[in-house]
Amino acid sequence: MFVIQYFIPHYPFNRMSHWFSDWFAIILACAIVLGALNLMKISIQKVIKKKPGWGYAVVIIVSFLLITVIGLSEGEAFREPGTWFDWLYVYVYTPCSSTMFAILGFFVASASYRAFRARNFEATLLLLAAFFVMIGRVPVGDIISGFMPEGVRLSNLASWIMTFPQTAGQRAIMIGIALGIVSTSLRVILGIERAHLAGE
Amino acid sequence: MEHFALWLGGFLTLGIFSFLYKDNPWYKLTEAIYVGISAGYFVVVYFWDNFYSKFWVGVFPHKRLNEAGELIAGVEPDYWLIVGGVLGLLMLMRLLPKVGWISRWPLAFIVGATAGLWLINYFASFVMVQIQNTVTPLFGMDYSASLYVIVGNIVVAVGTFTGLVYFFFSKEHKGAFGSAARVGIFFLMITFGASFGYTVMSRMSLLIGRIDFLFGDWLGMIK
Amino acid sequence: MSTKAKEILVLALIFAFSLIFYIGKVLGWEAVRFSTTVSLIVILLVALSLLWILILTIRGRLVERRIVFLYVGIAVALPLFMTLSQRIAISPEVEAVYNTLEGLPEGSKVLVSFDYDPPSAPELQPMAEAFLYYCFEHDLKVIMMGLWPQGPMQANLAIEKVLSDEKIKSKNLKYGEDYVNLGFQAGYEFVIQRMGSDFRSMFPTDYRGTPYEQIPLVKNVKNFSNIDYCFNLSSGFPGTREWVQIAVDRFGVTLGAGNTAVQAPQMYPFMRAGQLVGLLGGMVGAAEFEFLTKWIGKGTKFMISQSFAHVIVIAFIIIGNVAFFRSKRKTGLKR
Amino acid sequence: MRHHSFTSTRFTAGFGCFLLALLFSLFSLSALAQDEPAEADSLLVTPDSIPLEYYPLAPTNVSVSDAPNDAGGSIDVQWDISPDDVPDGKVKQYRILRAELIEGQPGEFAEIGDATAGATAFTDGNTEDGLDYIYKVVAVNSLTENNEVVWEAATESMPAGPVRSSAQWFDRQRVNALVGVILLCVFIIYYITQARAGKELFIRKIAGLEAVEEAVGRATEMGKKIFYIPGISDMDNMQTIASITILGKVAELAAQHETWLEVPVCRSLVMVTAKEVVKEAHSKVGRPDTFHEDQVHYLTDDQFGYAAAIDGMVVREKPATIFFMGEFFAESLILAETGNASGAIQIAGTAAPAQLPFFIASCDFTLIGEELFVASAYLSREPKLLGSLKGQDMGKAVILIAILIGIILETFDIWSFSTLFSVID
Repeated sequence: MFVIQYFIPHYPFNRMSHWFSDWFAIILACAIVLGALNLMKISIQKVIKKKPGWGYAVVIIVSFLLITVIGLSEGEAFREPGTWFDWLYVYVYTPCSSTMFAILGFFVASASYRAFRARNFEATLLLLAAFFVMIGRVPVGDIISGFMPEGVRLSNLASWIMTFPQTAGQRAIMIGIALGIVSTSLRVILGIERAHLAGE
Repeated sequence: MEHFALWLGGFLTLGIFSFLYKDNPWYKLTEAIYVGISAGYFVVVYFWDNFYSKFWVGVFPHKRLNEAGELIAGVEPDYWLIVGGVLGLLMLMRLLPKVGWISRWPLAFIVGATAGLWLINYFASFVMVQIQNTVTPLFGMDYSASLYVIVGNIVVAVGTFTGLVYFFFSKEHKGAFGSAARVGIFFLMITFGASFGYTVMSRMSLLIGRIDFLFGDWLGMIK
Repeated sequence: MSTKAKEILVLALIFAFSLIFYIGKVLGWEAVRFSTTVSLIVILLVALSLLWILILTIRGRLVERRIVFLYVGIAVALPLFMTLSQRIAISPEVEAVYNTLEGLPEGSKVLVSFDYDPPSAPELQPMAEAFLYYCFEHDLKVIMMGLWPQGPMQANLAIEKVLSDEKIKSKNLKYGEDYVNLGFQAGYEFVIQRMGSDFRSMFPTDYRGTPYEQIPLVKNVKNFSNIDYCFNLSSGFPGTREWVQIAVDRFGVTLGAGNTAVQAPQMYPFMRAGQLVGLLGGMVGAAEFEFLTKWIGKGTKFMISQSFAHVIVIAFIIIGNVAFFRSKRKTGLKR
Repeated sequence: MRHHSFTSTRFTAGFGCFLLALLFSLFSLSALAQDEPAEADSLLVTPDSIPLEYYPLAPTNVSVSDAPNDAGGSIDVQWDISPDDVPDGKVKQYRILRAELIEGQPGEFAEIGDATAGATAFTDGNTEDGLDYIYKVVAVNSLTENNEVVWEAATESMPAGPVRSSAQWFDRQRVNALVGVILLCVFIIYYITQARAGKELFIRKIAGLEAVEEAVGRATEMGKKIFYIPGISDMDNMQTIASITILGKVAELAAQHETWLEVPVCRSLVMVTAKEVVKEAHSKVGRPDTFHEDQVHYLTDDQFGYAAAIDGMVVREKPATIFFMGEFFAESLILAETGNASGAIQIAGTAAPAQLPFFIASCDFTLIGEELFVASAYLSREPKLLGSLKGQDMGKAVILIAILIGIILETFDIWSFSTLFSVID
């Protein structure tokens, strides 16, 4: 049905993806209750059985209940600046998620230090491409290669790698993935792949 | 309050950074706060955005009045949403062990619909358009392209071609086919390298932003 | 001293340091600034210590990853205090965005979708500011929206900053006529799809609650066909890819994008295919765009740190490879 | 000057005139007069008396038609630009007016939209199917100062229409996509039937999948846990669905070896599904007793909250093996790097191109892109699934041939092959 709607703009087919999005959103809202209960159950078990680290489980429970109660009691406008929910979002949630995100800066460095080695030809290519793009995309690159004529400096090289070989690789991956998805979808629709329906 | 908020931000930020040194109580505490808060955050957001705004308001629309206090027509309740509500309810049946199996229906619906939607969208946007754009005249529209572009076009064509060859599963990579697949791997590797380079850039930017918070917003050492 | 004691000492030092500077901030101390000479000395010291690590590695002693972490921290933090001038080269992708904008006549309607949240703000916020600055300066009408819940908040932050600029202030721009923020709508890519037939069905009111049909700027905007240019600031899903797939492929809008650097490489095929007209990639893209629009913000300011961090990462890749070749020689040439 | 005394009013008036003249000449200079008298004289024009020469010529050839390939409710309006629509010319904007045709008589025209100078088309997306409409396009010249309109001069075109909008039953521009999908389906279904008939199908070795068994075995030997991370997307994502399928196979292996498989998830729906799948796997190998509810548990929907929690779990529990299968975003490296530092064997698979380099850098084996989707066929060796793989490969072959032929045709300017694949309206 959802395949057909792409080709037929006429009612009711043009409404189908809208329905799906709405229904999915509603199902999600119900399902998260299951997830939250699961988290609570496991945390409470930890506390009751006094497993190692149960103190932290208490913190999880308290902070979960805190934000949930505040958020649900503040009504529809819970996101407005000035509400307690917003305060928690801005001063607790945001610093945590931003820092988790920023910690990647460190990991990216240690990963390249450890893993990017010219083991063989493929690895060397990977290394070189990363090298040129990294250095070519910041001002330092052009300072280093400033003696060369305009047009063959590192920044141009970086652009060239991005525009041509990089595009080719991306495209191959994209077409491959698309075919993989189409074929998996088809298997699901035809009922060949039915692991997700376990227990039938 | 403002002071407390900034210190709290600093405390949490450093708490997570301390994980880089090793796992420690400070990190564990921050982690627990983060997990609890974020889980609760999503419960609240889903409740208001999805359940309330979509379902409740959709089925029982607010009576919108105009300035004169008359009812504005046009906001009809959308009864189709009830189907979603029922599917959601079936999902919740999982809480009752006896009828838990019924939650498979909404799941099957989601998976099936997803498969259908993705099938066609991916085919159109990824396969069709990408082929359309690989198929270009190598020497430009009127044979006027510069050497730079010609070489580039050839590289793109060869790269896409060999890259796809690598993804053949039902044929052994031997002989000419094998060498094509190998060239394909080279292109994939360059792609990964390039996107790695870009990611380093991105991650560093985020880190800079965070350090800017520590020294700038919190401690006021940078203006 | 035991490790435990050392750790506690370091903690205490960090706390004292924070406290001193925080009190300093409250008392209104000046910002810390390194002069060019001091900056150069610091750079020299860092370079020397890196050389020392290289020598250690050649001698056969591998540094552990915490040292790498330490260097990254230094490379990012110290340059924030430095004053160095730098030259910024403009890449064709960024120029394409700028040229498209330049080609828009006065009064054109530009739709900007803010699809990111605070964690990605370091990269995308400078772009948003420079973009809005350009639009306001050249009398383009801006319609803002968000597919991420926090997007519209980021939009408001950017607007506030740009409107405080003297030049823009003097234009006396009015909310609702020159720019409008439609707010957030849940539903991921389906929002774009529905906007294709009717904006109003997705945004019955703007973020302030004003009904759509009462906003002069958008009351005649039915769908994408009334929009002259779309710009998308994206840090993930839903983002530029969804805009390309739906808004461009299905409804034929002209789309430009600002992306985090992670995402940017995936957008190049779309750009070569003409589905995307121009791309600002990461903080570097932001700095380039700031240079073009003459709105000098954080993108440019952070560029020194960015360059530094890259150099450090490359240095460690080189050190890693030295270690690798050294060990290879020892164990014989095996593949 | 011969007069000795000026009254102050006369002086002021005279000075005022002088200033006005000065301003006037300045304006003329700055506007480089000849081209646009309209701009130059603007100060003297009031809204009531707009000289005739300020009026632009009307746009011509206005045509209207039902917008194609849509669900109805919209009409395309097109016109040729006014001869005065030149850079810095007399046209600042076009306005589109519409009237309903009731019993052959046009009703009142109302403005329904505007377009910038130089535009030649507008889509009115607000029509009711089945009603007749008439359109006019108006060229507008105007002067604004400080965001306030000082004066406006507009000329209307001849009316065009009547026209009515309607919905189409088939989107002709998408025939090519339909043909493509059908072709692919035919291939896949053909090979599936072939496989069912017992035809032996070859599948090349995929290192990452070969290693699955060994990785599970290692965990058993070491007596440690296995972590399976099914990505951070929900069940409406094909990668998650593919991942759940692989989870089924891994869970079977783990159940056979009696090794504890732990699946922390970040989406409730995935939790529900994964629980079913793991349970099913346990009973499939005859060990339903070893299944434990808490093997699959939910953490948080938040991307980085999830990553932070898993990091903690990995460092504290030190699993022997970690699988990352599904769609990942930025957290991929946080997870993989921490896992690597803790010494686990890691097998990753994702179709998120941005994350692949990191998995390649930090994991022992990585399934690249499409390989993730063939994993279920590979691990199960079920003929039906293998058949669909073969069909998929045939699709790829067709694409390769199409690219080859297309490039040749285009390069030698024989035929514009690429238009075959156009899906942009």
